[in-house]
Parts: sequence; structure tokens; C-alpha cells
Amino acid sequence: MQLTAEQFPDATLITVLESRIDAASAIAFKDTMRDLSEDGPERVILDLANVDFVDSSGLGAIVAAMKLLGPERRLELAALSPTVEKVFRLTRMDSVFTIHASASEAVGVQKLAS
Amino acid sequence: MQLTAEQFPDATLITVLESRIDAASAIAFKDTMRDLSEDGPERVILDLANVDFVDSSGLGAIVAAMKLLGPERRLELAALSPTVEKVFRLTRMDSVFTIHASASEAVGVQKLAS
Amino acid sequence: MRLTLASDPFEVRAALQLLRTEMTVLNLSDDAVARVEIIMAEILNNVVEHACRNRPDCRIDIEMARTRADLRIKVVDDGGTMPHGKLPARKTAALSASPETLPEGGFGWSLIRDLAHDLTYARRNGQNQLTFALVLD
Amino acid sequence: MRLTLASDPFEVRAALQLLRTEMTVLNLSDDAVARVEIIMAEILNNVVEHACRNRPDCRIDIEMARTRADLRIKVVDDGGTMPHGKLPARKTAALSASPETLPEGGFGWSLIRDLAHDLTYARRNGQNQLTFALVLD
Ligand SMILES: Nc1ncnc2c1ncn2[C@@H]1O[C@H](COP(=O)(O)OP(=O)(O)O)[C@@H](O)[C@H]1O
Ligand SMILES: Nc1ncnc2c1ncn2[C@@H]1O[C@H](COP(=O)(O)OP(=O)(O)O)[C@@H](O)[C@H]1O
Repeated sequence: MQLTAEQFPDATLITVLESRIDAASAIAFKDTMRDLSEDGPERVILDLANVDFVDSSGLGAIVAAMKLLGPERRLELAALSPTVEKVFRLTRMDSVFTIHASASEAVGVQKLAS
Repeated sequence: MQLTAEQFPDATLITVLESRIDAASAIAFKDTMRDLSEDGPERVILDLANVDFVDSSGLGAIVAAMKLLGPERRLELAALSPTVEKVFRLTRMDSVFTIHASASEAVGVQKLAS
Repeated sequence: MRLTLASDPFEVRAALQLLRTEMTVLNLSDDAVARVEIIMAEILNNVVEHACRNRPDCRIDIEMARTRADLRIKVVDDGGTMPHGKLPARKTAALSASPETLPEGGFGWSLIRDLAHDLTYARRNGQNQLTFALVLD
Repeated sequence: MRLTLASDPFEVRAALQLLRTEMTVLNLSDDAVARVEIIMAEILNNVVEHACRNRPDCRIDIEMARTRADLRIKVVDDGGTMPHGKLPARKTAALSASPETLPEGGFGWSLIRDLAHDLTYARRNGQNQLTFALVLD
């Protein structure tokens, strides 16, 4: 699973470079997320701009990645495609995650706040 | 079958607006070609720029359209896609038709000659 | 048009891509394409993970037919029977306030039920047969 | 992955589009995709026009498997037997000088023979089985 991480003062920005987080890639996604977010700032932003599709296994893996951060840190999402947004909405996971329109907005919001 | 015809001094330029000339459309293609090329100048140029694919039925229909012009007139082709060009080459029909890189070249050549 | 695939997550991926192409041929809206992809991903993943688990020769058949008002899809597989021989009951999981207890699975059937119409299940000739319709907009 | 279609020119069109998607998934070159599309168009058109003619329930099955060096394709149909129970002989039609006598048909098998490797035909269980391979570059 191809993910890249970029450090900002108050957040780690993790970008998914593949087009799907699905049953075929969910475990690899979760493992890579664990490695990339092990230490670092409180906020982790997951940029999904390249992701067209997330199935329930992928959704479960995103939830698992959030739990791995522990109670002191949080996972936020950015740039959901219409299909991905639909999956989050139908499962009501859109109420669990803070969702940003884009990664730059997510990082920018942080800049203003810091 | 969507075809358009444009009159030039010494040629009729017929443009295929669909992406395939195949078993499903060969008869309609031949009928429309007959209507569009019934009268007019000696040269008829068939612009295939929008056509991705021609199967053997489509090839047969192009040959039939050429024969319908009779011995005094000729059908020339323009803008063959790599796949279409391959079909013409393999069946050696590339030696039967004058083939131009583009419709504008086909019309331009004519302008120089006239 | 019918599509047959082996029970494997990468076959599921390829099948979903073929279904998208098929839906483009059928001229469906982006939203209908998205709904079918979500439903079919969940149905096929369930078959691979639950019904066909431990059955190496398990095959899955997908048939799609478009009428004017809807798209009808039938999925037949050689896998084991659904628990209790019927569709799982609808669960309305209360979303807990604390992230630590959020579910990491079990979203599959709720997505299918949210999006599919006229969902039916039957066990016939040692196969599971699932049918549903998608209302076109 | 296997694809089943009814004997109809528009089903052939849709099937060819699905095969293109499948080949994209398999990561084939544009040239290989073009060769497969040409061969498969001719094989499927022949089945629709000759083998399945007058058989409304005729079904056509396509199976594709990729190895490292080639792509192997099998086409099975419920249609009538091939003339003389075997593949038509290769014809090398001399291109006549005068356009009036040019052939308008009969290109199908020559295209298949030019592009397909290891072409085999068998009649089994009331079905035609055609197999061929495409060498990948
Ligand atoms: N096709 C099937 N065959 C057999 N059992 C199934 C099938 N689909 C679902 N199940 C059962 O239903 C349960 C819930 O499925 P689902 O909502 O998709 O959640 P998940 O697959 O994420 O666990 C599965 O754990 C399994 O026991
Ligand atoms: N699948 C088939 N089943 C039965 N007959 C076939 C089949 N394919 C080809 N034929 C026979 O071979 C002949 C030549 O086919 P082909 O080269 O494709 O030319 P065309 O289809 O353009 O006439 C057909 O006219 C038909 O008699």
C-alpha cells in the first residue's frame, strides 16, 4: 500500500497514493498507517484525494487506524470523492471523523489555529 | 449511423461521428454513405478521425461504399487510428485506398492539385 | 451479460471495474454507478470472506439486466449457506460516543440494505442466489 | 474471469468493451489490446452470424487467462458446428486490380489467423470450443 507522510508543525499529513482502500488492500493500509503515524503530533490528516473507492473493509481499516492513535490523538480526513463520501454518510462515520474539503484546507485550518 | 458531409470544390468530405464501424452498424453505415455520396465530385474523402475500431464487417462496408461510387469516382480515407490502420494493413486494403494522415491534409492536397 | 469470477479479492476488484464499464455501456448516472459499486463490493466481499472461505473452487456469477426504470442484478455463488439460511437481520448499531469502542466491521450488510431494493436470498442447487434491484434516477 | 453473452451484435460490442477493461486491469500494452480486440470481434461476429444464427438461446462464453508470456483465451458457444467440423482453411485471396471485384467479406478468418497463435477448435458436448493465445510483447 503506497502512502506518504509529510510533517507539519501540528499535524502529520498522510496521503494515499492508490485509488482504492478495499478488501484486497485493507490490511496493508492499516499496517502502513501504523508505521507512519506511530509518533508525531496530535493530529493526523489522511488525504484521500487519490482514492475513488473505499469498501466496508477499507472503512474498517480507517477506523482501526484511528483507534491505533489512542485517546490523545485524532485522525481527520480530507478530500473524499463522492462515492467515498457516500460510504461514510450511509454508515454515519461522517459524524465520527472531522472531514475537510482538501488536505491544504485541513493544514491551513491548523495554521490559523496555531 | 451519424455521418456528416461537407462539399469542397473537388471533393466531398464525409466525417464519421461515431467511434465504431462494426457488425452492429455496418449496414447503416453503408446506407448513409450511399445517400451522402450519391452525386458530387469525383473524390470522396472519408474522415475516420473519430473512429477507434473497424471490424471486418465495417471494412466490408467501406469497400462496398467505394464500389457504389462506380468506376469514375474514388473513395479516399483519412485519419486512421492505430487499430484501424492495423486492420487495413493486415487485409492489405491499405494498398487499395489512398490514405491521408488527416482530413485537412486530404483536402489540402486536393487544393494544391486543383 | 454475465460475469463469472473466482473467489479472490483481486478478482473482485477486476469484476467491479468490469461492472463499471458495463454500466457506462448501459448509460447509467454517476450516482447509480457509485451505488452499484458499493453494493456489489459488499456482496462480493461477503461471498469471498464468508460463503466461499475454504472452498478453493468456489465460483461467483453476476448477471445484470437493465429495464427502463431499474437495474436488476443476480449474484449466484457455490459457497456455504447463509447463517440460518436467510439474509442477516438489519442491525441498527448505535454509534458509541467513545472512539475506542467503534466497530471496525459489520458495515457490509447495512450498506447493502441501505442501497438495494427488492433484496432476495434463496438457496438452490447447492448455490446461494441473491437478487436485488437498483432504482434508476 | 469469465464473460457470458447472448448472441447479438450489441452484446458483442459491450463484451469487447469489457474485455478492453479487463486487459487494462491485466496491464497489457495498447498493441496487445488492439490485437485482442480485432481477433475477438471477428470470433464473436462469426459466432453470432454463423454458429448461432437461428438459435435464439445461443450463449457465448469467454474466458481469459494471463501468463507471463502470453494471454490465453477460450471461447465456447452453443451454436452449430463449424463447416466440416474444423477451422476453415487459410485462403490467400489475390487482391484484384479492379475495385469492382474487391471482396466485401471473408476478412474475418484471415484476421484471426494473422493475429492469433495456437488456434484450436473442438466440438464438445454440443458446443464449439475455440482457443488461442496472444504473445505479449
Ligand atoms: N454470503 C454470505 N455467506 C455466509 N455468511 C455470510 C454471508 N454474508 C454475510 N455473512 C455473515 O454475516 C456477517 C456480517 O456480514 P457484514 O455485515 O458484511 O460484516 P463483515 O463482513 O464486515 O463482518 C458475517 O460475519 C457472516 O457471518
Ligand atoms: N463460428 C462459426 N460457426 C460456423 N461457421 C462459421 C463460423 N465462423 C466462420 N464460419 C464460416 O466461415 C465463413 C467465412 O467466415 P469469415 O472469414 O469470418 O467471413 P465473413 O464472416 O465475413 O463471411 C463463413 O461464411 C461461415 O460459413
